[in-house]
This record gives sequence, structure tokens and C-alpha cells, in this order.
Amino acid sequence: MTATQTERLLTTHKAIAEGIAQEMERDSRVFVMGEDVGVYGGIFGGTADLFTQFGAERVMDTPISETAFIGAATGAALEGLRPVVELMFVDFFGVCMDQIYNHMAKNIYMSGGTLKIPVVLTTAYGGGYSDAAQHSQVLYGLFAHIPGLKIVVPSNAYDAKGLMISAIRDDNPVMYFMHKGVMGLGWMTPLPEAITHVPEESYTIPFGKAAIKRSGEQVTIVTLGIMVHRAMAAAKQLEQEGISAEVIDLRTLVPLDDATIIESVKKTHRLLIVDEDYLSFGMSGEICARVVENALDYLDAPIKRLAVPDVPIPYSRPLEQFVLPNAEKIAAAARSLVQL
Amino acid sequence: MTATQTERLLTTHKAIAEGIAQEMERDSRVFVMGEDVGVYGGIFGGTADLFTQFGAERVMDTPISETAFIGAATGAALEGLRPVVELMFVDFFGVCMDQIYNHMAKNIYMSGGTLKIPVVLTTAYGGGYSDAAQHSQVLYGLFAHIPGLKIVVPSNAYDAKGLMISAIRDDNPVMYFMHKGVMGLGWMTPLPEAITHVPEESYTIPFGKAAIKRSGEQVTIVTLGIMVHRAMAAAKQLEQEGISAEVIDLRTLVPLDDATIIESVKKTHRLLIVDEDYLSFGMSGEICARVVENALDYLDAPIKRLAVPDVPIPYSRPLEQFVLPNAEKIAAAARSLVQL
Amino acid sequence: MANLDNKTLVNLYRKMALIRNFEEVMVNVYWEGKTPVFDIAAGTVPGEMHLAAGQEAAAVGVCTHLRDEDTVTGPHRAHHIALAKGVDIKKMTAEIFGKETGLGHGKGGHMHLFDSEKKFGCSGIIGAGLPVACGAALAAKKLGKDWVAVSFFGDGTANQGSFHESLNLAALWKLPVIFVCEDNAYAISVPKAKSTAIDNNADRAASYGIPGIEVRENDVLAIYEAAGEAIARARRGEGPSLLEVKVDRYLGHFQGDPELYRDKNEVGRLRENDPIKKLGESLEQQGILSSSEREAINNAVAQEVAEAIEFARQSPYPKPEDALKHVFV
Amino acid sequence: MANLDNKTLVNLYRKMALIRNFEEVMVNVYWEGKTPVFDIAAGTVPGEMHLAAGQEAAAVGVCTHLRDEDTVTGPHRAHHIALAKGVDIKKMTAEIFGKETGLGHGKGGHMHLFDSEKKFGCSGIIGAGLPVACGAALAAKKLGKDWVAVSFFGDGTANQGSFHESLNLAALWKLPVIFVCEDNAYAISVPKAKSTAIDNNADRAASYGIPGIEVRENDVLAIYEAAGEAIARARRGEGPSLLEVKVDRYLGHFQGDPELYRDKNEVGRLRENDPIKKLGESLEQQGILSSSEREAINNAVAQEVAEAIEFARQSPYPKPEDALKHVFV
Ligand SMILES: Cc1ncc(C[n+]2csc(CCOP(=O)(O)OP(=O)(O)O)c2C)c(N)n1
Ligand SMILES: Cc1ncc(C[n+]2csc(CCOP(=O)(O)OP(=O)(O)O)c2C)c(N)n1
Ligand SMILES: [Mg+2]
Ligand SMILES: [Mg+2]
Repeated sequence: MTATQTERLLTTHKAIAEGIAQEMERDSRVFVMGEDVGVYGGIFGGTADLFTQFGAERVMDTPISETAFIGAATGAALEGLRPVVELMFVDFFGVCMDQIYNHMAKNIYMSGGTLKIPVVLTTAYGGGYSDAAQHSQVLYGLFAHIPGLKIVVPSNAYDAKGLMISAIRDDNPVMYFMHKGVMGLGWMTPLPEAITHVPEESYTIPFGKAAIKRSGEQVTIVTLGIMVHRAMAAAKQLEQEGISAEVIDLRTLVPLDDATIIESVKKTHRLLIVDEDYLSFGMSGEICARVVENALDYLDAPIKRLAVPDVPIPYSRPLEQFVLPNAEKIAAAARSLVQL
Repeated sequence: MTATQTERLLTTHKAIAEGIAQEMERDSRVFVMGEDVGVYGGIFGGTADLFTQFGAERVMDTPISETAFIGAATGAALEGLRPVVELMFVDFFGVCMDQIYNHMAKNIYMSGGTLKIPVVLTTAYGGGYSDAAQHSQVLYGLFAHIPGLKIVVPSNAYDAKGLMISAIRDDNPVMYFMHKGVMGLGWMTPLPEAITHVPEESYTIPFGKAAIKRSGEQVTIVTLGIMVHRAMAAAKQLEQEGISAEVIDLRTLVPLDDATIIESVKKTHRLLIVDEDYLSFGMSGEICARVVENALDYLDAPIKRLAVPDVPIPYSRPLEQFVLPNAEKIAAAARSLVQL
Repeated sequence: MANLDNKTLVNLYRKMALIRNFEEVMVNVYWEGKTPVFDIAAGTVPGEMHLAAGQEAAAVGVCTHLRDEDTVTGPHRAHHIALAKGVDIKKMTAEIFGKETGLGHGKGGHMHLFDSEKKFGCSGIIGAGLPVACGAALAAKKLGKDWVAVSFFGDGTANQGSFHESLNLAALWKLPVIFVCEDNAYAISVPKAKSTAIDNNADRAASYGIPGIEVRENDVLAIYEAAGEAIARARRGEGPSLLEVKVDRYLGHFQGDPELYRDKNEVGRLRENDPIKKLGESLEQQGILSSSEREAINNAVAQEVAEAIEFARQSPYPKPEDALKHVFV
Repeated sequence: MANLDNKTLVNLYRKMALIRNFEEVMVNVYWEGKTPVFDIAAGTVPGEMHLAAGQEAAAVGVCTHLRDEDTVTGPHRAHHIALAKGVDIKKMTAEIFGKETGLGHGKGGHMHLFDSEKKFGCSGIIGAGLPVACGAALAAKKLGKDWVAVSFFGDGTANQGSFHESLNLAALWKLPVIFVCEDNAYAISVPKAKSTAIDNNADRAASYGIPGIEVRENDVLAIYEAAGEAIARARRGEGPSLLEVKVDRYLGHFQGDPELYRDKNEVGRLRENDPIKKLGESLEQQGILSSSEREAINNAVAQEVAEAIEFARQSPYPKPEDALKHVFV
């Protein structure tokens, strides 16, 4: 983390909006569009105050026509503009997936590298607040499966700003996942750990560099987004029990920083993957495979995965809490690994 | 395979159409809809001759409105009908994914199990014939990631008919993947191995039961769809070199027959996963994870994965052949595993 | 309106009053456990809450024509439609509370109410109900029944692709569907004029060669009449219709909406034209419903709502591990 | 038509003749290596092949008005549009052959032709080009240019959700887009009447409050005229238009299509009204183009096509391992 004089703290959503604003000031080609990104400032605050600062021409509310306006982002990017376009909840991708994965993600490749598509597609993800099966999903693994999209998943305000600025400056499509619980919204369950010092000046964070949030010796916990904070809480608990856990925040899924994971596993010999997404055919399996391919002999125990057990996200609080990973479950899983 | 008097051989697409026809005769609630499923008989022949047999009321051509007609399949199923609905190429899912994954797949769960949704969603997948990035994809792993869909991927005519009849009789949504190269179409590269004996009478094949296509001792090759035939060719080659490979045809991805895979790995101690889909965040990682979770100590070598190396499917023949798994690459990968 | 008997008129009033009471009570229930600090995850009823106070006339005006065999699909804002269709208020409330006794045993929640007996379902995804209604109508046709399907959705939804595809499919296949657009002038914060290139969505019916009817007042009798024709037409096998009806959204898009995008006095002005008050007063003036009878109805529906809330409150939560059930039947 | 000078007229003829020759030559090239047994994966040009013989008038009538700075998006059937927009015929042919010298170094293929200089792109997914064209038009507007964007698509595509969303967005934001529906009467095997609830898609423009122009004859001059107005309007900042133009599909949906769904004699009848022949004859009658000049044009375009084919044939394939390049720039 860059050291600066000021110790200004910011919530993640404000850090994101600030990152966008600074790029909009710097580069007139950057503009924002999406549902309720204007006066409302984005349902999850990712575009807070941008409308006031930049006006309706550069911060555009759209109809509920995701195919049209996300496709239009690709079209505008092909003309040299740099749109930041919002899909309000990632759960809604099904109405516009073709524009995302067959076009935004593939046109560069299909053109033999002759096109640039500098689009940032922001989207809110995640559950834990009883928003049920169509408003609580994670799905970054699904997008990571499709070649052509960079996948960014910040866990805190500092990373959020730096990753946003990197995303806007990238000439490739970047999908930027915002966990609702990480955003620091007044109406969500508070998560003070996600509020961090955020320098006022512009800075970038490179893609594909995981952050070791906590160094440890006996077990590696790999995760990202809000689960980083759950893992950190678990690690603290484990420490009191005399178990030393290393926590890795991937920060981006594509590119994936295998090297940091593998190095850590070579040290700790035990791996727990924590994922708020559905368990099967997603992120957790992939990380498992990368480690097995590269560090099988270093494993002293089977790799464990903690994720949503292949059910849609249920509405009722006890049901939802049952399926979501949390600090206790992470601690229990790590504990059982170390005891193996 | 059920033994019968007759040794009638059938192509896969005819076996599929026959399975549908037999169910349509048996159950008046079964009907077919999709683009060009009528007079044309389905672009890949999955509904060949059904229009002639059952007429326009039960074999319905649709407009190019996948969201509307796939959503309508859900609506009709909720009223007790049993639609077989076709998404011409799986690559087109992006225009109608919301109806598939947020509704067809989730409504049963969200209703607390009070609804039935007996829809079979057929779709053609796969490449190898230069149909490029938007008409060659596989994507079954993406659908398997989403809870609520059963995923069927037959590799040959016999399985295709039995799995289709099981699919139509299932009260849950079933996505039925048809590899274009397996269908036995006159205009595709011939694949005689997929043409099999198909009994004329009706029969079912249970979901979640893999087929051991060939028993072996030194390495397990797990795959499905057309890659089964590539793996069999590789195994034959390996046999000549004195390497004994076991080939497993998963037949369904959801439910996944972990038990058969794990048992095989416990015997051979080496695993190669072959997948025509994109490598990362998909099927190959998941199978890897299941084995590591359950049979880590049995592995004498790292698990290997052979899949499309995270690029869109390129058009040009040498490029496409470079990224697709084939018998030689499978043999090479298996060979290198055994030598470890 | 001459052909509306008193019983029907009173019934329209009663249903609207029931819904209004339900939605108003739900405001209070929703805020239980969310003060002094609002936390969407906390309280008696967590999650998002989209209420329909001011939109009762649409649901009641249309659904009063329907039978149990007719299918209705609703959007994210659907309590009023469910109640108008006859969904059991206790089971619905219990679902909203996330209880085992709810329609979906607590799995669905307020945007996902499914009642297979009353043939009602809804979805939190914009435009998702229209194709499903087409399928129900297709089934009715295939089964040789005179059942119809009705799909409700908001003005903002008329710009989603599924609107177009569904109307074309229904028109092409002459399906007995009635598409009902509830124009409450907003899609969250975005006013209709900022999302829709023309004024009246009913005009879009011409793109499919079907009748398009615009009801520009929040009036249950006008809606009832327009819907009656469209539904009768569908039952006769003459195909779909598109209805756009003007309604008002008295509350925020969801509870907790700061509503900075609209004039503070707007809702007050809208409420002056309240369709329930209007019908109640008119029935009194016509001598169809005395003021004490009206009072009695208001009390009875309040009682019904209170009992449903109590039922939901007292009901147990599902067992946590039941989360693993019902992915498949 | 009075204001069309001879040069333009001859140019229209020349471009149509070039496209026709290209598509006819492509039939032969496509079948090279696919006889006696057809195998879609085999031959000089493998994969699907959607040709546009009979549809030249639409592409040429519209694109003749365009400049390099204007953007065009096309569908799966797009050779004619690319050529009309000025895409280099050699690079395009090389791409269709999967060669290193192709527009996309062989990665795209015949449905995925991208030319960033000529601002042309196409897609194999139905309806996908419309939103992208809206984006190009939005960019033009933001950049303060009088550039327009044109999106071509087929009659079957007018029932896809993206059609509706894109037209509404373009109308709402007054974007300089011209939506051109090429009505060739079929979507693969499905005739327009079996997919579209109304006769003329131009009538759907009313749903967005924009001009809808129907050109019911496969005639380049009529199309040129209609497109000219729509494009001029867009350049003036007055917003989008929807044009539906009647064209004919002489060949199968793709090469290898058994075409069992249409009368064997249908194409013969259609060809009697061939727009190229018609224009050629008319120019001769008017003394604008002598028969020998016409012959010379025909020879010249045949030569141009032959050279492009030869260029593509002689070009090397990309290196197999280059498949790993260009996922990102
Ligand atoms: C596909 C999709 N896009 C966006 C949303 C987010 N969203 C929920 S309600 C809403 C506004 C809907 O407006 P309208 O259709 O007018 O209904 P109203 O809320 O006014 O009743 C939006 C944008 C969604 N649920 N689904
Ligand atoms: C979303 C999607 N659905 C289906 C298809 C398959 N498909 C390719 S071309 C075509 C017919 C298109 O008809 P039309 O728009 O009239 O164009 P034409 O082929 O007649 O030029 C279809 C259904 C597709 N490519 N994309
Ligand atoms: Mg609204
Ligand atoms: Mg057509």
C-alpha cells in the first residue's frame, strides 16, 4: 500500500466512484452508463456523486435494456471511447450475456488483435442479506471460464480504487465485481475492515497480483472479495488456538496469480479455498487443479473447498446462513485440515 | 447395453429423434419447439421426421426469440406439458440465459419443491469443423455450475436414445447436449464409432452413471461426448505401446458419477481429464477437485488436464486443430503421466 | 359500467382495501428491527421490499375477471397481484417472513411467490414473466381449454427484449395472453420519459397486430372494463392484447429508497386521486355501500392482514439443513 | 431518381456486380474439396457459408451513401455489406480462407470480419449488431461528429429482443443509426409469416416514434433513395430510422442447405426480377452504359474477385501456436 501523508479513510463505493471520477477528469473519453447510475448514484453507490460532477451527458441513466446498452458500450469502445457500464446485479447477466461473452469478450480475438475494447463492466454481487436466489449470486467463476474478460474482485476500498483505475486504462474488457457487503453502504451490515485508507491521488494496482493479507505457516486460505474478511476473522480465531493461517486475497481472478498460491502451498502444505460462489464447476475447482498440477507433492492433506453447496441462494435467513461460508466455517475447515 | 434380437444400427441424431417420437406417442403432453425443428428437422437432425409424424401442432417452428420460446417452455411445463425445446447452438445461450438459469433452473427450488418443470432443453455443441468462435463452443461446464439443471452429454447413439427418454420422463429441467460430430450427419466428418446398435423399443439410461468404455490399469482418462472416441483411439494407440488406459464416459455431468472416477483412480493412480471446453474454471477443474478431495493419497502423479487453452475457438483450421484435444494429444498426455 | 352489479363493486373495493392494508402493514413490519440503524439484512423481514400501495386498481381490476385455472405471472412488485389472484394471504405472508409455512417453505421470499393451485408465480428479473405466461397460454391452447394467462409488468419493463419477443410470439400463435403494463411512471429512479421513446406503451401493440388499450387513469372500474374485453377476447381464441394502465407508486421503489429523484410533494398529489378512496366515496354516493359498511370492510381486511402477519410471526423457520432440499423434485 | 448522376449509377451497378461475382465464385470455392462426399470440415473453405446473391441491392443501395468514418455492423450473411462498405476484398477473402493475411489473421472467419479502418464488423449471433451500432452512433454524437452507424440484419432478426431494445435506445437518445432489415422472406427454413406477427417490419418503427420506411421491391435505386433520406436525417442529428427492404435469397441459407422448405421453382421466379440485371438493362436503355461497357465492368469485377481469391489461396496459414495470441491486446 502506497504510503501517503493523509490518513483519509474511505468506503469502497466512494473509492470506486473517486477512481472513476479521476479518470473522467483525466480523459474525456471516459463516460458512465447504466440503470440508476445518474441521480441515484448507482444502487450500490459505485457512481455516487458522478452525476453532480459530470452531468447527464457523461453519466447516463439507461432504460432496462441491458443487451442494448452493454452492446452499445462495446460499440462506443470500438470508436475509441472508454465506457464504464453497469450491470446492476450480476444475477441479471442472463438477459445480456451474449453481448458480454460473444462480443465484448471475443471481438478482439476474432479480429486477430486489431481491435481494442476498453470497457469496464461493473456489477454488484453476493448475498448474506436475504435477497434470495436472483439477487445474491456471485458468478465470477462463470465469467472467468470465458476467454476474453479480465475479472477484478476487490475486497476493500484501497484496492477498489487502484483496480478501478487500472481497469479503465486497460484496452481490454474488464469485468469489475463489487460485493455489496464490501461497498460500505449505510444500509448494509457494516464491515469496517473494508473501509481503508485511500490516497486522494490517482494510483493503479496491477492485475494478476494477489495480496498476502496475513502470513502464516500451517494452512493457506485462498479467497477474494468479502470472503477475505471472513477468512481474516477465522485466521485470528485460529491464531488463538495456536494455528497459523496464511490468507491470500486474489484481487483478480483473470489473470489468476497461481504463483503466489503455489508458493504459499509449498510453504504451508495445506490449502483451503473459500468461495461464496456455487461449489461445483467454478473457481474452487480451478484453484485446486492449478495447485495439483504444480505442487502435488507438497500437499500434506487433501485440498478443502468451502463454497455454496450447489443450491440456489435461499431467501430465509437460517437457510441462507447455512449455505454461505463464514468465519466459523472457515476456521473449522482450516482446523480440520491442520489436524489431518 | 441391453441385448436385443435385432442388430439395427442407428446414427445418434436418428436415435434422439426416435426417443422423442416414442415419448410423443406414449404421452400426448410431450411436444417439440425450436428454430427449424419442423420441416427442416432440426439443423443437426435431432428432430428429423418428427414434423411428418406429428404435424405442426406438436413440432413447432419458432421465431428467433429464444427468450420467449424457452421461457414459454417453462410456462407450458408448469401447466403439466412436457416440452422438448431446442437452442440451436449452445453458443446462443447468451440471448436467453436468464430464462434458463434464473427460472427454468431455479423455480423448483424457489417454490420449495412445489413445482415440477419437465423441460428438456436440447442444444448442439462442439467444434472441429471451422465454425469459429460463436458456433463451436462447448459450455456444459458453465451450465453445470448453476444449480438446478441436469446436464446430459451422450457420446453415441445407444446412450443418446436412452438418455433422451430418461430426460423427457424427468420432472426436472434437463439440458441435453448434442455434439455435432457425434450426430452422424451426412455433412459432418464421419465418426463411425458413434453409430451403434439401438433397440427399437423404448428404454431409459439412468443419469449419474458413467460408462467404463474400456478397462485399464495404468491411467484413467475421464471425458464425455465426442472426446470419448478420441480417448478410445488414444487408448488403442497406447495399448500398442504397452500402456493400459481406462476410459470413462461420464454421460451426465449433473449428476456427476464421482464414485466411478474415484474408484478408477484408486486402481490406476493416474488421472487425465479430457475436455473440449475451455480449460479454466470448468469441468476439468471440478473433476480434479473431486478426486483430490477423495483420493489424494492414491495419486502417483499430478492430475493432468487437456482442454482448450482459454482462447475463443479460432476459425482457421490449423489454429482450431491446435487448440482442440485429439487422440494424439491425449495419447501424449497419458504417456507422459505414466512415465512420471 | 352499467353492467357491474353491486356485489362486484363491493368486491373490487374490498380487495383493493385488503391489498392497501397489507402493503401498509408491511411497511411497519419491514422496519421492525431496522431502527435506529437501518440494516437490510436485519429485522423481521430482511432483504428488498417492493410495495405496491397505489397500484391496487391494476391488479384488482384485471384479476377479478380470472378463474383459478387462469395463470398469472408477476414481477418483483407482486403482492397486490398475488392477493388479487387469490393466493392465500397467510402462506404468502409466511413466505415473506421466510417461514416453513410459506408458499415456498421460505426458499423464495417476497419476489418469488409461487402458488401452483392459484396458478400464480413471480420473478425478480425484469421481463421474465412474459415468456412464462406465453407458455401457460400455449398449454391452455394445446389442452383445448379457454383458460387465459395474464402477465403483469412495469413501464420500465416494456423496454426489455423479452417484451418484444413475447408479444410477437403470442400474437403469431394467437395465444390467450393479456399483457398488463402497470405504468407507475418510474423504473426505480428513472422516469418513463427517460427510458421509453414513446408516451404510451399500448401503442406498441401495433407492432404485433394486436389490440393495445391505454387506461390513463388510476381507476379500477376503467381498468376492470378494459381488462374484461381483453380477457373475453382471449377466451374466445382471438389472441392476445396489450393493456397499459396508469397507476401510482406511493412508496419508494423499495423500502429504504431515499427518493431523491422525485419531488417531495409528488406523492401527496398522487394520493389525492387515490383509487380506493375514489371508489369508496362513489359507492357511498350511489348508496351501494354505507359509510359503516365501508368501515366494516376496512376493519375486516385489517383483521385478515393482522391474522396473516400473526400466522407468519408464529410460524417456525425452516430447518437450516433444508436449504439442501428441493434443487430437484 | 432524377438527381442520380451517371457515375453514381454505374458505380451502383459495378458494386452489385462485384458482390454477385464474389458470391458466385465463393460457391465454387466452398465446394472445392467437398465432393464427392460433402464434409463441412473439409475443403478450401470449411465451416458454414452464408451467401447473399440476390441481396446486393440492399448493401449497395445503403452503403453507397456512407463514408469511411461511418460504422456498419452486419450479421452472419455479410460479404455483400462488407464489400459495399469498402472492406478490402483481398483481406476479406483471405480471412474467409483462414489465412494469415486475412482481416483477423484467420481467427475470425466468414461470420467475423472486422475492419477497423473501414469501420465494419459482423457477428454470427442474431441481433448482435444492433446494440453495437447504437454504441458507434453514441460515440459519434459524443465526439460531435456527423458520422452515422448502419446496422444490417435479416427479417427473422426483427423478432429478437435486441431489435426492440436497440431501436428504443436509439430513438430515446436520438442516435444517428439507420437500422436496415433485409427481408429475404426466410429465416433459414422459416418463412417470414411464420415468425413475424405483422407483414412489414417498418411498421414497428412507430413503437419508437421514428420513421419506418418499407421498400417492397428488390431495386437498388429505390433502396438508395430511401436510405439517402434516412442517412441525411441521422447526419442532421434528427435520430434513427428503420428501413425494411425486400431482397431475395437465391441460394440456400447456407451452402449445403437442402432447401426442402421451398418450392423448387421459387428461386427461378425470383431471379427473373434480378436487381443487377434490371439496373444493367435500364442503364443500357437509357444509354448510360453500353453493352460493351457493361461487359467490361463484369469482366473487371470478375478479375478483381479472381485476384482476391488468388491472393487468399497463395497466402500462408497462420502458425498454429498463434492461436494463443490476441485474447487480449
Ligand atoms: C433484467 C433486470 N434488470 C434490472 C433489474 C433491476 N430492477 C429491478 S426493478 C427495476 C425497475 C423496474 O421498473 P418497472 O418495470 O417500471 O417496475 P416498477 O418497479 O416501477 O414497478 C429494475 C431496473 C432487474 N431486476 N432485472
Ligand atoms: C441468437 C441466435 N439464434 C439463432 C441463430 C441461428 N441462425 C443463424 S441465421 C438464422 C436465420 C436468420 O434469419 P434472418 O435474420 O432473416 O437472416 P437471413 O439468414 O435470412 O439473412 C438463424 C436462426 C443465431 N445465429 N443466433
Ligand atoms: Mg414503473
Ligand atoms: Mg431472412
